[in-house]
Amino acid sequence: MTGEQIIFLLTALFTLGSGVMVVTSRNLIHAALWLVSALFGVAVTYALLDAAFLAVVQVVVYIGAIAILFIFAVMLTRKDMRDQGPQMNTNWWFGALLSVLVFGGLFFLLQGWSGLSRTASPIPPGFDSISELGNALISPDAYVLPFEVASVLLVAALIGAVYVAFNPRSGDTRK
Amino acid sequence: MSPWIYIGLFFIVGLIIPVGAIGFAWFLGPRKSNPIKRTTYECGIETVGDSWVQFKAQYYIFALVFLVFDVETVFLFPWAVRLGQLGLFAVVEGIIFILILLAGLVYTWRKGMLEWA
Amino acid sequence: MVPLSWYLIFAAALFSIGLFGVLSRRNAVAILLGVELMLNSVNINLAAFWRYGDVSQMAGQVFAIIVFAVAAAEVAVGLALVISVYRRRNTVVADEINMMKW
Amino acid sequence: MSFWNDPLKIAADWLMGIFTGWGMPEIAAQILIGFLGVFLLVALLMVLDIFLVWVERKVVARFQDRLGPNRVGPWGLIQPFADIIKLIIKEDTTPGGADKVVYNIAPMLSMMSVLILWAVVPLAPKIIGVDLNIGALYIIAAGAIGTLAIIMAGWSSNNKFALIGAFRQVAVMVSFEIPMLTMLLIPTIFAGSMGFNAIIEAQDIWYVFLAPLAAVIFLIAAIAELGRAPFDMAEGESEIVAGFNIEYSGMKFGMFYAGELLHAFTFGGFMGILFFGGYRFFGLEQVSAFLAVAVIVFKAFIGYWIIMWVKYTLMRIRIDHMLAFNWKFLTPLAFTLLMVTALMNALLAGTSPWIYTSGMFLSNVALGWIALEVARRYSRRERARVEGVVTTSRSTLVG
Repeated sequence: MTGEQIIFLLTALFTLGSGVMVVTSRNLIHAALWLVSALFGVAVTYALLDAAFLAVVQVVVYIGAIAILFIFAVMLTRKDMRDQGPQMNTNWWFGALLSVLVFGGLFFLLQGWSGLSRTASPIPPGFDSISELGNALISPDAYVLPFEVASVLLVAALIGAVYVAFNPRSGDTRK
Repeated sequence: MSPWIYIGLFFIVGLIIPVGAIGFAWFLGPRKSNPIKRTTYECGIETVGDSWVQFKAQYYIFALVFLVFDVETVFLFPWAVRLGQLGLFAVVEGIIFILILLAGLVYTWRKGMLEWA
Repeated sequence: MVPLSWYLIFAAALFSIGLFGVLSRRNAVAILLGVELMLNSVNINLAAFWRYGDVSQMAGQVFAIIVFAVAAAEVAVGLALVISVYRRRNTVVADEINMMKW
Repeated sequence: MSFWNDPLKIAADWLMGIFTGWGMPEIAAQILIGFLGVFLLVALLMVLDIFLVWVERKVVARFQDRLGPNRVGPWGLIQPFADIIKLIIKEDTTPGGADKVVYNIAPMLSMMSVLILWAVVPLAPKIIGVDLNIGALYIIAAGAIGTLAIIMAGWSSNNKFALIGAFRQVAVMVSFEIPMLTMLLIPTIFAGSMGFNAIIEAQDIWYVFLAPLAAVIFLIAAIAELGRAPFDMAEGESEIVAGFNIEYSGMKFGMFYAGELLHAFTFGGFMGILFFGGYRFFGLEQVSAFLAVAVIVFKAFIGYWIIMWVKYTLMRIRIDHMLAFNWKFLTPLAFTLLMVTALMNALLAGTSPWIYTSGMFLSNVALGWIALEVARRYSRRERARVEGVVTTSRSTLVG
């Protein structure tokens, strides 16, 4: 077993353990903090995959913005923050069963695929994935349309979120 | 060797040093706790009610606007790296991208969401 | 060298955990936390296929970045909906949010 | 290659010889050497941090026409060590009802978020932890961990002041992160790379001459990111006392405090790297790596001094003004500057360096002037409107 494999296994265990804590923590702030550690584990996974840009963006976007937004949202809906009642709904066992089935099904499907034991070829020297990414994002015969559409999507989300959460009819104190 | 190993080492050492300092202080410092010491500090006044108070929704709005801008600005980094080689077309694309983004800001502004009160 | 299967199985496990969270949590914010886990597992797959395929084809990374944008939009709108419902109905429990039912 | 040009490699080779001589496998020896190097750098940073406490106290004293620490040791130099002894032997109290685990992790994360920044700081042409091609984003990523530490500290303390302070601080930090990210894009455009070494190597002309406005916006955003005056919303003696770290005592408080000082110094260094040529100073860096390190530390100190100067000169700003300033002025200005820079970069490509530099400089100055003029017009109109409202309301009262 090589060092990289050991690091991968540790990261995977850490991430999956944090993931389990996310879905089982009673306290929602704890769940959000466990989500942060799970996402950090995913960032390490990207680093293992030599996707430097993705790893850093994962930390910037998920930990720096999305997790903060989650914590703010929990604070704003604070009534349930220390909810002592059950955090699972009545048919949680069905959800658990379905998750296990999904995992089993994916595992079974993967077993039958020939490309599974493929190993990565080393990154060619002089290959700069960020320049390549820049090229791909702005050259017209590649992904310039998704790039612009992502901008539209995010602005639409901003407008929608601002409107939904705080439109004047919702009894907000603002005029 | 992968540069990420050094980053990992920085994370590990960056944790070891504060843990060591705090642990050392914990080891040397006195530990005589009593209920008065463990009260919440509010300038000597007794705490009233729960400390997890309801917050102004405005904090959430700013976090929301930040989230959108953060993701979009991060998208611009690969664009900026290649800008020197790609000429005017890429610049125009980036400007369109930024203008769409600024339209969202203007909307939020006009709706009065950026006001504090 | 880590074989591709490890990444895929890891991502599948993370996806299942997220799915469990989405299906079983009562709190709407917690459901969104589960959705985040699922989106991340998808991203791991995309990055892994980029790395184990032809590295000069950037499709995997580009799609992963688009997924980041989608995740951000989903969180923004989803949490806004939760907050809006909380203000009107004073609850964040998904079972009790049933205005559309009848 | 002599010792004076690349001391790290010489030292690493020497250690490598020793370790492999002991029968250690090569990869383990490499990791051990990396660990030792990182540990040495971080230990030096902590010593520097202790020294920064003294610098800060001396400088603020001079700004306020006092002497500052002058009793313990010559010029009070031993004072910070006395402070540390005090911090160490203080009792470490935890408020009742605090979330103990989160409460204890927060100060460590806060310190770590500052220390990991140094992984990408190039101290000399060859002395850099990691020359990643994503250095600029790495700063923001580390800052994200710092933001998280603050919110953890505020939430876990079970204290209203702490939570309010944390919320304010986080709102300010995340808001000003946008202009900061945008200004990181401008050196990236010039250098065609996000790696700090590449950015420094490309600075034959300091970027402050190409983009003076960008440097100013970056400085403002950095000060806000640091949470120092005039943007120190987290603290307020008359309202929320110490803000998010109010319940912390002893060494845990010390971690927040030391982290803040080192953070300020580090951002002084980033100012130097991004806009003032980093370790380059008229070819001095070619003479010896040690001179290069001296140059960058000197530039970092200048940046740190400017940050202190701002802190002790200006008064605090209210949080609504601060956020309005960011979202209504700084962010649009930063994005406009980014668009103008990208456009000018494309239009002036291929011209001589002199035309390129003066074109960039002039466009920056013009944009800055226009922005100030717009802000001035707007505030005049606003003042007239407010005064008008006052007059009309008075007249209605009279009427």
